[in-house]
Amino acid sequence: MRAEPLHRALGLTDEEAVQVERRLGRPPNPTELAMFAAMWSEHCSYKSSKVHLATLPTRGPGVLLGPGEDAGAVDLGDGLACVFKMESHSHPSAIEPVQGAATGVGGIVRDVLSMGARPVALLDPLRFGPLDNPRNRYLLGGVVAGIGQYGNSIGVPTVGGELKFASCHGPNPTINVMCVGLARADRLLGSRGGGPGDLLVLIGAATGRDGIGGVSVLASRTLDADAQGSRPSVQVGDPFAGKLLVEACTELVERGLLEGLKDLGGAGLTCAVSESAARRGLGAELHLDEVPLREPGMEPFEVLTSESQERVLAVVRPELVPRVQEVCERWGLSARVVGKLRRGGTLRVRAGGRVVAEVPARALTDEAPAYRRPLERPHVLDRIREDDPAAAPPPRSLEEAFLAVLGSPGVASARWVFEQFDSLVQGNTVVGPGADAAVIRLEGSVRALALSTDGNGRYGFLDPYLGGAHAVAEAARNVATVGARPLAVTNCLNFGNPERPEVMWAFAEAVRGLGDACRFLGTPVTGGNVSFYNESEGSAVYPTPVVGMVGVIEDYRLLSRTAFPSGNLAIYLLGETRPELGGSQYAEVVLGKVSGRPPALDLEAEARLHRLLRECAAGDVVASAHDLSDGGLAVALAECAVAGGVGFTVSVPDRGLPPHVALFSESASRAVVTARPGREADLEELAASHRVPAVRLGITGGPRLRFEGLFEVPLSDAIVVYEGAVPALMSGRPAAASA
Amino acid sequence: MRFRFEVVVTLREGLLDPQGKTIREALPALGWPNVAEIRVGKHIELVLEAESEAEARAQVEDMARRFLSNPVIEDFRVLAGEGAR
Amino acid sequence: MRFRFEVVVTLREGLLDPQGKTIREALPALGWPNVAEIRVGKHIELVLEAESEAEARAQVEDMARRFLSNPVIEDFRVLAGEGAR
Amino acid sequence: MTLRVGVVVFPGSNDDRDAMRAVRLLGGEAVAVWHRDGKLPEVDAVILPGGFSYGDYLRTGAIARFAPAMAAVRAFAAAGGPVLGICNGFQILCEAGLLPGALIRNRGLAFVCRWVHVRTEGAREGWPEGEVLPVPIKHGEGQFVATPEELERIEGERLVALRYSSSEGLVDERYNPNGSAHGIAGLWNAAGNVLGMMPHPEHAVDPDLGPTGGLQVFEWLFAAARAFAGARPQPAPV
Ligand SMILES: Nc1ncnc2c1ncn2[C@@H]1O[C@H](COP(=O)(O)OP(=O)(O)O)[C@@H](O)[C@H]1O
Ligand SMILES: [Mg+2]
Repeated sequence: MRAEPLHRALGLTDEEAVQVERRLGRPPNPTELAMFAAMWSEHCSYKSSKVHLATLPTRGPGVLLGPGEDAGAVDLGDGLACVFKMESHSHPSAIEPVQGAATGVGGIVRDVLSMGARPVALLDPLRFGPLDNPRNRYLLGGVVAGIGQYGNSIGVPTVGGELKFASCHGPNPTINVMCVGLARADRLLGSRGGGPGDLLVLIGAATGRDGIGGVSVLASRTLDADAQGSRPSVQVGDPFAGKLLVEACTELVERGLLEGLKDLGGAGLTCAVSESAARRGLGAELHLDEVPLREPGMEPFEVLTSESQERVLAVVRPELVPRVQEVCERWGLSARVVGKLRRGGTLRVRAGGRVVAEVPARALTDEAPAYRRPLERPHVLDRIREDDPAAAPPPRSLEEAFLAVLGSPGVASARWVFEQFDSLVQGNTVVGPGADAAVIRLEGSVRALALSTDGNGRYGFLDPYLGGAHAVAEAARNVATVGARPLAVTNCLNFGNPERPEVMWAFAEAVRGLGDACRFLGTPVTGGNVSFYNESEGSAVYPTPVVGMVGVIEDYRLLSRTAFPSGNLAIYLLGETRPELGGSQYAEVVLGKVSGRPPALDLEAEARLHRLLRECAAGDVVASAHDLSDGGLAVALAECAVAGGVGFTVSVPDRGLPPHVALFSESASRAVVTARPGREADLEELAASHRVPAVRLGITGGPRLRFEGLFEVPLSDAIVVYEGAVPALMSGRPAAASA
Repeated sequence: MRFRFEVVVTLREGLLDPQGKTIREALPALGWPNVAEIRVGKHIELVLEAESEAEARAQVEDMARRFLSNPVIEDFRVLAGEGAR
Repeated sequence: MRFRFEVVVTLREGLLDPQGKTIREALPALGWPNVAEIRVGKHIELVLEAESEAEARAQVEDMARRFLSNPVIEDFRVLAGEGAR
Repeated sequence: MTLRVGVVVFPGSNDDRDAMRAVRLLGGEAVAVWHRDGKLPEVDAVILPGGFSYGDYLRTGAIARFAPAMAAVRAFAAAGGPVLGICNGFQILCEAGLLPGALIRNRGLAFVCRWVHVRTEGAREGWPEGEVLPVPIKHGEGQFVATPEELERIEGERLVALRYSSSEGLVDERYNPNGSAHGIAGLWNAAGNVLGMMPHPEHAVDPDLGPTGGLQVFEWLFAAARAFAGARPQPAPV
């Protein structure tokens, strides 16, 4: 048998190899081929997704930096910018959960850092297979430990995220992480600053053989049994070095010593140098002999594509280099001049006194291939979508159904996870994990950021367009519920193999849904990440778009919280309930099916609800507010009660719906609120003026959750079920709910 | 009979050892400038019941491979059981 | 010359070892019910420059006592340097 | 007189800014002290802040305690200056031998970030006994351990400053979040001018952000700082 041609071994197709040669006007040498392979991998080039992502709304009055930079940025007023981005670290986490998750945190933090921002918050949407499987417990435990190890050590609070479960995530855990930072708007470091003659300074850790070929092998080929073979390319994170980078980079930015900064992530130096050059319309000279190495005898291609963590590349005016080095030395970091920007567009790499690669920088970046891959709607979907869970007979016992839904791990409290994260460091956490949105105050002001991440894989599976749109709507609703105005969106799109037309169809639909919702709600997309090839052993993840929303609240002292604060408050349901159990938590937990159509989404109604919730908070009309999502009204009421330690008595409005449908329907655009004493009429009036239906359900108080005429549960039992579910599963014992 | 074993778990060659690196870089300031390399691993001491030393060792090897070490990033070695006690 | 040493740092007898305890409690369910004791410590490998093995060992002992272990809770032992390399 | 409180910044300190903010909120002046400085500026009290100095590598506080600034803190404490070690600061004080015992991995092995209650003990100026303070903890290595003899001495000399408790002040294993011996959350040194604690008082001083159990700790620090400043020979007038 003849050996596989080098380009194929590196992950390039034959056609791509031809393209490389055409760009160069000659055959590439192996080093150059490795650079192209790394840069043209799906992970770095977005070659399958680009044409779709181009349809997303990315402009808006507040957008300072859109997609294309390491992270996007929006204007917060008062000279402040919010920098934020979400990314996936699913593949590395499946191989080594602790290090995979840890390095994921490190990477996203450096992205935010690279824009000149100080990271102020992390959120971590997580998706695993069911916890009755020990391997899934091992993965969840490891991922949480890894996020904690890194996030806690670097002093950035982890304030939110998601914890969801589905069988498809067993072999393909989906690990996303979002970082939010703050910068002075006039100090944002795009990739526009600097020019020819400016020096490239490599700051941070030495370069080892970490993740060599990791980009193309680990991230761009379907994960499978032979992932065992790729084990040595696991990267180990060094949170301490990461922390030093945070401090050194923020100091360099504050002192105005940098023209630009880039994280070294996928494709390592090759990516950082070629993008730094190409985005400025320049070329560069790179001297590999100047790169501090951790291991002897590294080949040029290894140095060029190594993904060693805790490194950044700064663009510095020559006369400022000594001052940059002085700051780095203070923080115990190496800072070495490794190259220079130059006119002409060529990236020339030298090692051992000779030129080892010479390629147009743009050929690696902007001129990477873009594919319009075939799309095909999977026909099995039709049958699954026809199977409407609302048509199934009601449950034998509403009470049992309620406890089963409340205690299902995707609904139950994620406390087991988020108590392992420092959510308080930096001293600005007004609302931490466990709420609809986290609230981080802007130091020295009463304004605050509101942050939420959301996605619903079941909806994405049943209708990827709605999956995308709902992710945006729910994230915006969470932010509006605390009283904030949604500003802008980042996202992570988790999908299977894009070479399969069904996967690509779902992707295109999800992006369309995401874009439509963002356009309508006025929240542009400033960045994000695409994670393909989340499939193995023949099964792909649900099409799962996850949205990270940033909002602003004008006075955090007026924010709304989930918890019922006391008894004797009137409880209202805002929004309209329809018989929508398609893709619901109830259908999955009680009926054991993921079927039907996801709830409809009327973006007009959604936007009206958001405005209402905001005015309720600002006018101090409500004493609590919580939006409805997984598990519908029943779960939302229970969460308010558990959070406040205060029971309730409600009568569920029938409106022609069977009780179980009224309780568990997941109709969108709804929230439960309690009125401040004496403000009931104001609330009703306000709701009417926003044309949001408001129904008075009952009253808070007492030690029980009472659904009049249906069933009641002691609050203490609800607490045990809600708080105890995940810990019980993680300990390998059966959950209390099923007892 | 009871047998005692020691298992040493170390990070695989080539992988970054952040602890070792940080300690080595700190040592000169602490008065030990002459340490060239330092790597930090785990040391696990076990006492177990078994019929024979061979059986005990086989079990420890198995445990070390499947549970005490993480083969993705770590190597291990089982050290001479110091015998029953 | 370069000398290699290994330092083993263990929690002092009488102190509860939270890691060891957790591992031992997990073992029966994993199929190893016969482990009576398990303690987790650190294994530190050093390579250092010195004039002689004796000098190197004295330094390692000093480092182990004053820095690599905490005498309040830990014991240490310095293992045979496997010689220069 | 505005009291000046030095906050030592180690590589890896995280809650240094938070401690400085708390000092300012309570009317003090906060001064950052760099770990490489062998001399403290003119200060009336010192805080060793929380975080992960040197990544907690080897052992928590093991590397930080060799910092030049720690020699200065040791001298400051020996002269009677008040020193507060929070979380990693507590760990460093134990490593440095300024407080007895040590802090090891939590009983449950996992990092814990949670609001807890602690009860005050060892009454002294600015520190009433029996107060119950709501404060957050956030640590992976906060299990206080000491030899039985050492524990006996700690109890005998009444060196316990804080124990984990219920919101009513009941000390019981149920409320012990990390397995600390005798439920110990904070300790005095024998002279009573050095206080180390795992909870984070600096995150419990601002009513906008939650309960304010940390105020009590800063009241002690400020009272002790005032007394120390008063007793210190004043610079001669020029
Ligand atoms: N992995 C996680 N890390 C941190 N916080 C989490 C995580 N998973 C869930 N949470 C928190 O638990 C709360 C409930 O999550 P979720 O049910 O998804 O909220 P919602 O329905 O409002 O979107 C949120 O505050 C969320 O931030
Ligand atoms: Mg919500």
